[in-house]
Parts: sequence; structure tokens; C-alpha cells
Amino acid sequence: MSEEKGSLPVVTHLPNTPAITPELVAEHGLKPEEYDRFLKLIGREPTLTELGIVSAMWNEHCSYKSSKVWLRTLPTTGPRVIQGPGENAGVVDIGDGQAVVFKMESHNHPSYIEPYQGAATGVDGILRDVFTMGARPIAALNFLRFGDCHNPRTRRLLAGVVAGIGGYGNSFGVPTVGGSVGFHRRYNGNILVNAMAVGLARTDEIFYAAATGVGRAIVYLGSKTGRDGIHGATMASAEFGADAEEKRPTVQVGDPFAEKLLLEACLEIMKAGCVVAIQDMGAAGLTCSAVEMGAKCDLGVELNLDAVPCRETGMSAYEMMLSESQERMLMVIADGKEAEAEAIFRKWGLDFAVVGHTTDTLRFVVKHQGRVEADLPIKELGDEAPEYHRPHADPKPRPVIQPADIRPPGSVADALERLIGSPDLCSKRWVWEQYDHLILGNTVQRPGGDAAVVRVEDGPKALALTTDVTPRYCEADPFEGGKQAVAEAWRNLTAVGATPLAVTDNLNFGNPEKPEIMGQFAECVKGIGAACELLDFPVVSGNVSLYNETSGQGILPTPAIGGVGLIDNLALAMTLDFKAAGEPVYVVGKSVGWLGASAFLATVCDREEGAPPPVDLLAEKRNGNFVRQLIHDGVLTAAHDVSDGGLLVAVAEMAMAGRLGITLEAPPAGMDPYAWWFGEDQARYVITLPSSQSIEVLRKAQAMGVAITKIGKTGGDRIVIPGSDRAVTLERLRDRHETWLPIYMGAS
Amino acid sequence: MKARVIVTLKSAVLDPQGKAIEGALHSLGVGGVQSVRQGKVFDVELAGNDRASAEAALKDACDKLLANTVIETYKVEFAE
Amino acid sequence: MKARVIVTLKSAVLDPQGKAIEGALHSLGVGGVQSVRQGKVFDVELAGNDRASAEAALKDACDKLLANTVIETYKVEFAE
Amino acid sequence: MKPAVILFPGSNREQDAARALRLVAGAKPTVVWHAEHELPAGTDLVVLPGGFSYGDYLRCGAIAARANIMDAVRAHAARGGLVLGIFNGFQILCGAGLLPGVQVRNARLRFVCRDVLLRVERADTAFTRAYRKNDLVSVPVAHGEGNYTADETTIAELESEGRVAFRYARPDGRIDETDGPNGAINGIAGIYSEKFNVLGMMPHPENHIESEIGPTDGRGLFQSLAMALKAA
Ligand SMILES: Nc1ncnc2c1ncn2[C@@H]1O[C@H](COP(=O)(O)OP(=O)(O)O)[C@@H](O)[C@H]1O
Ligand SMILES: [Mg+2]
Repeated sequence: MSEEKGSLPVVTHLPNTPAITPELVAEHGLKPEEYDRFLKLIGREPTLTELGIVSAMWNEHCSYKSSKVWLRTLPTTGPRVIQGPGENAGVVDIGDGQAVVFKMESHNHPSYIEPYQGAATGVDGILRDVFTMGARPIAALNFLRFGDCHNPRTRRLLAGVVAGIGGYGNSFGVPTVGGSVGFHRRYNGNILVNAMAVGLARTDEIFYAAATGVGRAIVYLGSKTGRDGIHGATMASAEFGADAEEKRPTVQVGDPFAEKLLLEACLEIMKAGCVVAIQDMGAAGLTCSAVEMGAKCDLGVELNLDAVPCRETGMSAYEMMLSESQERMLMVIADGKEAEAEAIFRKWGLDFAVVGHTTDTLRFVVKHQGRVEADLPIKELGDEAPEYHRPHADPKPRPVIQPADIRPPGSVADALERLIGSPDLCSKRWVWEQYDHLILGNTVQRPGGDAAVVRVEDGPKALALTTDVTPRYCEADPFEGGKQAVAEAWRNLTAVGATPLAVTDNLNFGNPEKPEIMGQFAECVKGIGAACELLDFPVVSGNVSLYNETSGQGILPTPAIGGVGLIDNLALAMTLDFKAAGEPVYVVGKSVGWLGASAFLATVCDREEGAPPPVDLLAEKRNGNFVRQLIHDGVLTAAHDVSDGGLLVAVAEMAMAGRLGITLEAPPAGMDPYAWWFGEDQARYVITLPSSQSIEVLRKAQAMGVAITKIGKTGGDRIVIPGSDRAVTLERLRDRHETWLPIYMGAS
Repeated sequence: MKARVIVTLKSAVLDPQGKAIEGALHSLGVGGVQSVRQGKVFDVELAGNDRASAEAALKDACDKLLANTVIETYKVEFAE
Repeated sequence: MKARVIVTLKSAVLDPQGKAIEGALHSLGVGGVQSVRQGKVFDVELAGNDRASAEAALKDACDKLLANTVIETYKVEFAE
Repeated sequence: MKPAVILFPGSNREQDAARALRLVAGAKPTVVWHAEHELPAGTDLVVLPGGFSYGDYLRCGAIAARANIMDAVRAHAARGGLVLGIFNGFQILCGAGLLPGVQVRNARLRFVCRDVLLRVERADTAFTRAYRKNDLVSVPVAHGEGNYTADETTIAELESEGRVAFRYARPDGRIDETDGPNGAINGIAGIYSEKFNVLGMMPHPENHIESEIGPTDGRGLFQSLAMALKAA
């Protein structure tokens, strides 16, 4: 994979007890060939601490060894991109000297073992990634998937995860403004907890991990180090077996109070000009952060562990290097600024200790109690990490399902009620009411709409934020599913009037050592890349979570997409609720009535089959630009994208939100009513406008080659469906929509 | 029958509560406090008076609900 | 010296957490539980080994901070 | 008007409160660190903002209630100075003995963030003169421990002295005792001190002040303060 390095300085004598056995190597999650590679690199048997260090650096979580080849294919640049993947978070210019900083990260495995703390520390880590860059967090989102709702564990996991996300974010003081919750039996043994954080910074005050200057002090900041999460990073990359219980003591406890202090202290010392480089201690704590700091800019690092603030006694070098205690940072302080920086940290009641310095040796040296515990080539630890082009099997295409193949069990009205009250499509109010979504006073659109809208400082700019993916589609056709996830995020941003800027992703998959899983991964990434490319929607940060598998059963392929868009003037943002009676309602975009892999097919017909709707990216772009322009021209009164459940569900959501009904028109001639009402054709929006605007809007659509069809007129207190046995009152619909989750959770 | 269940964090687990309280006691000038760890107590009233079966029920309760055995340990005591 | 402070709600004060736990234990099928009340425990490490002055310090800690005497009572215990 | 907003470690709605004072009352609030012993000279309003001081780790507000600055706040209140405690600020005021009673876990044991309706119980105080008695105002709550309670004598005293400031109400104005956000006794959302110069409340008027963000019913409270302090 790479050429031999000829002239590395080799340290020949480091005392190593215990001796490194093949068992010990295996326990550290290193394959024999990976260990051999390491041996060759250092030219001698490693110490236990060194083995721990390399296992942390080379595991899937830190090294991206299975995914790197594919991630490299994603588009990551654009005129507004200040920092793409590779730093703690992506940075995008939003004008006026301001930048939005964001990233998404998974805490799937820890959350399954201990839902409250697992989710809380997930939020904890992602917030720290964002403020490490110099940004103040202004919003958080999450993407959650749980097992079948009949699975006995699901309720407890959901309750714990939601309480943990809220418990951390509410106390830290960031509004949690959006997310996604879904259920499927394929997540029974592996839930997904992906957390996203969004921050705001000045474009000329962004901070990076790369250290500069030889002989500068490396400072440890924040909470003390304990034995938390040792092997945490290894756990995140190992398939669950029956021994999951054994791994329990590695769970970490989050301390939102300490994190809040750390935020304020970090921003204060950044303002004071004390910081040369900064890196948070996340997975594999001190090891990863110190190595990255040096390796990024060709410096060596020497650490003196005697100075590390510890909360437990007798911690070994091995334990300190691998501890994942939270709320910690590593910094290189500007010359002559140590005292000022220390005073700020002490004021906030946080630990501050000089634990090492930069060197010109390109070695990563760790000393403890007068002994050298590790002496490794720093760049090779990162750069020479194994990289795999794992075998991947092409996914088998699924047949296209025709409406004639489907025999729905009830009427259109029945199906609507079923869908709107189903676990996946019901209101998630029970969840987001446990999150403080209003703190900071800038939440313009709260959870419940297409995308959250958060004002930037005192306005008039605002950011639109969403998380999306439709795992059923990815399972049925990973390439189209990957495209669709991006397209849906783009569409949700567009529907509130935002110009989509960039995405962060969280690629959740099963065991990459299986060719069919690797095939799903590769195809999803290709689909994401194709969509991001065409929609000018670059990927600026992200995370990969593999081995989401239990007893050989993998999760649905779930590449969650976090989308961020910009609204120049929030007076022009759009909402989805019907506003006034008597307004015409249109669907923008072409409908063929695609029922394969639809929510209707799964929920109403109990069939998870068929090819998913193809995504025509050109149509997506055309239709979205058309709708966004209408919003900016002030022509529309409501807009909503069409996704899960199709047209009728979209219309019902608009009617419920506006407490205003609709009388629908009959489906176009020759169209099957179920296909028309529940088909999930992509690139579509439902819009309303004052009838005086109709002619002009239709003319514009024609000029731009955008399909547009009138589907009804607002008014009344129910949804009147032509040819159906009955109308559906909004009251009944709302009751269905709002009560499933509270009842499921046993809440009064 | 009355029983008391005491649930405490395993010693290696971070106790943010205890840490904050420790700091507060110091700044209030309460003398001699070196460390504080916080836990929970449950005072439980049980039917019957068979100690053994009560103990079994409480163990069950701890494992299922009262303690988070991932990070906590528990102890069951009976009032004399 | 090690001491344990136990803070419990006064019996007249409503304990929604205890009630919820009671309900949850019933629905988990844990047998024989009639009532549950939840409290807090603080395990405190103290300097020196003069029991009397330690006790005084802890009483002070409780009155000043650890217990809200409007709704809670406390008890100090020493490990043997 | 010369407000001081107290900053405790773990406060997190101090900027929200400062913004409301700025935008609605036209004031320039000073942010005061909890470890200080004095309020800035001339301070005529002390605001204890929302948040999770010290993580709310022992009991909400308990540790912050013992901060240095609280002696100065107590002295200010004793002189008849105005004190407003919102959410964690209310909890701190109770913990410090400036207001009676205590907030315990919400009856449903979950954190709750949503808009609620408050009934304004009297409109003749420094905090509410811009409202009318029995107005229903929409403001959000966002808390996990807002279930206000006190012993019977205290509650009777609060009621007989007219010291309940706001109650959780239904759209028809009736008091929401069972369906309120947290289960507080008599639907109590906020209370006054004996001299009506200290107000503690759980909901967040400071988050409902700008029409571009949402409802603006919270403005009345800050307008009232501006009126009261101009008149003084
Ligand atoms: N876990 C969650 N946290 C916060 N908000 C959520 C969560 N789950 C769903 N929501 C909100 O509920 C609304 C509907 O979600 P969803 O159906 O996934 O929207 P869409 O189909 O438009 O992507 C969105 O506003 C979303 O932000
Ligand atoms: Mg949407």
C-alpha cells in the first residue's frame, strides 16, 4: 500500500512488561497483519502503552481504514467552504465575516449499553468538536433509530436516549431544534444515536488542531482524567456479541456543567489571543489529540504524564493514554500567554496543566514516572494506518412494483389515518418537548416543520437545519437511497426558503468485512457524492459508524445527512401550515405514483419490497430553485416537501399545522388513487398561494419546465377526498398523529 | 416490612454531582471535607415479613430498575 | 474518616419520583412492593478522626447545603 | 434603569434576559460574576437568569443560593430594590430564602419545553403594570424541576396576601392544576415576596419578546419594569 520508510530513527530498548502476546494483540482489536505492519514500522516489540496507542490510532473509529477510499470520492469544496472534512468540524462562510461550523457524530454502541449516558456523551462530544473550532454552539439536532416498537427494549432505550440528549443539551444551554426518530426491527440490537451540533464563528477567528513552533507548551485543560471508557474507541468498532455486558464498565458519564464552563473558558482564552492550536480529547483521548496536533504539521510531541490531572489514584501510562474521560482539551498556548490562559481557566474552576511540548524530532514520546513508556514515529501513526479496499458485492436490484400489484386492505381515508398515526410518521412532540428548543432566543421555526430555522445573532440572517435519510430506500437500492438522502435534506432546506449550503454526514452501516455491507456502503457514498455534486451541496464534515451488527444481523444502511442552509432575510422564510381558506393548493414536480419501498407499502400493506423511487437530480434542482424563487418573491403562503407517505400525508401535515382543511381534486385520469395519494416520487413540493397569483405562477412553471398540478383548495375542518368513502376530520387526524408516541411511552 | 436500598456509583465512575458539592462545601468553609460521592436511597415498604423473599424481590427491583448496574452498585438493608 | 449522610423527604411531602418507581415496579412484576420513597445519600471522606468534630462539620454541611430542611430531614452515620 | 444580571457557573439564559432588557426596556444591563461581593453602584434591578447553575447537581439552585453575591442581592431586596428570578433564578431565590417554598421534579418527571398560558393575577406591581389583571399571556416554559410546592401555611399565606403572580391557565382562563406543565400547587407559576419587590417565576417571558421570532406576550413584564423604574 505504501513504500517502505528507510531511515526512521529506531528506539531499540524500551522495557516491556508484560510481553506482547498474540492474545493481547487480538484483545486490542488489531489483526495479525496490522500488528506486523506496526512491528515493521517501529523495528522492535512495542510496550503495552505503545500497543494501546496504536490500537486506538488504527482502529476503524479513528483511522477510517475501511471507509477512507470511498470518502475521498465525495465533493468537499465550494466557494463558501472554509474548512472541509479533516478538522473537528466543517466551516462554511455565511457572509458578513461570519461562518457556520457544524458536524454530526454517532454514539450508537454506548447508547445501546447505557442509553442516558451514551446519548448525553454523544451530545457532549459533538458540542466540543464545534467549540474547539472557536464557534459558539447555537443549535443541536439528532438523528435516532430504534428497534421494532414491539421489542421490549425499545421503550426503555428511547426514553433513556431522549432524556440523555435533553439532559445534556438543556443544561449546557444549546437549543435542540430538530432531528428524526424512526423504528425498524433491524435496529433491535443496534440503535442509532447521531448527534449534530451547529456553531457560529467569525471567519477570521477559526481555530485548528495543527500546532506550530518547536518547544511550545502543550496544555491540558478541563476535567480530570479517570478510567472512563478505556477501550471505548475499540468498542465503537467491534461487532456486538453475547459478551456486550462485559464491556459495560467502559461507559462514560457526561458532565454538562463542566462542558459549559469549558466552552466559556475556551472562548475567553481564544478571544484573549492565547491559543495557537486546540484539539478536543474525544475517542482515545490524549492519544489521538496529541498525535494529531503534532502530525498535522510535522512536529514531534513529548508528553509528561506525571503532570496529567487525574481523578483516580495509581493510573498507569496505558490508562491515561486511552482514557476517554469527557470535557477535556489539549492546547498549544502562544508564547508568553501561559499565565493569562491559566488565570482564565482557574476562574472557571477548571484544571490547567502543562503536560508536554512540541519537538522537532517527529517522534511521539510519552514519559511517566521517569520512564519512557512510548517512543513512536508520529506521522506514521496516522499516515501509515492500514487502509483497506475491502471487497464489495454489488447490491441486487429489486423489481419495480406496479400499482396493479398492490391490494390495499382499506380505503384511501383508512390508509391516511394509518400512516399519520404510525410510529415513523406520527408527531415526535413527546421527544422534542423534552429538549429546550427555545434557549438563546433565536429559534424562528421550532421542531415540527421541514427544517428548523435559527436566527443568526440579531438577524436578519438565519440558518435552516435538518437531518434526513430514508433507510428503507438505502436497503432497497443503496445508490438511489444515498442520492435521496441528500436530495431530501436539500428539499427540506429549500421548503423553508433557505439556500442549501453544505452537509455533514453520519454513515451508519453493518460489518464492512462482509462484501454485501461494503457494497451498500460504497453505493450509498457514490449516491451521496453524485447528489452533493449536482446540487452544489458539498460535504464538509462527517463520521462513519461501522459494525452496527448483532449476531450477524446488520442494521439498515443508514447514511444520515445533516443539511445546513442560509436564509438571507428571515422575513422571507416559509412555513408549511395552511394560512387561509380558499387558497389553491398545487403539487410541484412530476408524479408517476411510485409505490415501491414506500411508507404506504410498508405500513399499510405490510410489504417491504420493490425498487425505491429514482431521484432525478436535475428535476430536483429545477423544482427546488423554482419553489425557492417563489418564496423569495413573496408569492407563496405555505410550502412543504413531499417525502414519506407521499402527497396525501404532506397535505395532511399542512392542514393539521394550519388547523385548516382542504377539498382535494380527483387524481389525474388513468392514475391509480393509491399511487397518486401515497406514491413517493421525488423532487416534489406542495405549495399554497393566493388565487390571484395562480396564473403568474403557472406561467413561470411552464417557462422553467417545471411540472405543476392543482390538487385542491384550502378550507373547512376536514380533508375531503374525492371518491373516498368518507372525509377525514382534522380533529381525528390530529388525535391519531399526536397520541401514538405518548401512549406508546405510557405517558399521561 | 421496611427495607432500604442504597445505590451508589461504582468507584471509577465520574460523579459530577459529588464533585460540585465538594467544591461548594469548600467554599462555604465546611471544615475537613476531602471528597463527596452522591448516591440514591430508596425506602421501600414490603408486604409480608419473609426476609428472604423480600430480599429477592428487592434484588430483582434493583437489577430491573432501581440501579443502573452499568455504572452503579446497590446494597439492600433491612430495618431491625 | 468515612461518613454517610442520608437525606430523605419529610413524610408529609409528596414524592412523585417514589410514586413513579412504585408504579414501574408493579408493572415490571416485582412482587410485594407497597410503597417507595426516594432520597439521597452522600458518602463523605473527612480529614482527621475525631468523630465529634466530624459530626459537627457534617451537621453544618447539611444545614447549609446538603438538605433543604423545608422538605427534607437528614441523618449522619459513621462507618465502623 | 440600571439592571444587573448575575452570572453563576452554569447560567445559560443570561443573554436572553439581557436582550429582553435591552430591546424592551431600553436598558444596558451589567453582567455580574457570582463571586463578586457588591452590585454595581446604582443598580435598581437584579435579574437572576435561567440556567443550570452548578449543573443543578444537588438540588436546583441550591449551590448558587450560597454564592457571595447573594448577600448583596439580599441587602438590595431588603432596601426594597427590585429582584427578578426566572427559572433557575426563581429556584435560587427560594434556595436563598428570598422567596418561600421549593421547586421539585415536574409531576410527569420529564423536562418540558413548550408554550403555556399564564394568568396575570394582579396588575398593580412593578412587574406587571403593563398587563391587565386576568390577562392570559403566552410564554414558554423549559424546565425539569418547576413543580412549585410549600407547606400549607405558606401556601395559605401566599394566597391570602395575594402574592401569587402568575398561574398556569387554560385558554378559557380557568386554572390548570392537573394539566399544567409541572404539577405546581394551585397552578402557581410565579410568586412575590411580602413587599412585592421580589418576583420569582418558572416560565420565560424573555423568550417571547420579538415578533420575528414568535409571540411577544413576554414584553409586558419588561415594559412594566421600565415603567416602574422610570416612575421611581
Ligand atoms: N429527535 C428529534 N429531535 C428534535 N426534533 C425532531 C426529532 N425527531 C423529529 N423531529 C422534528 O419533527 C419534524 C418531522 O420530522 P420528519 O418527519 O423526520 O421531517 P421530514 O420528513 O420533513 O424530514 C421535524 O421538524 C423534526 O425536526
Ligand atoms: Mg420535510
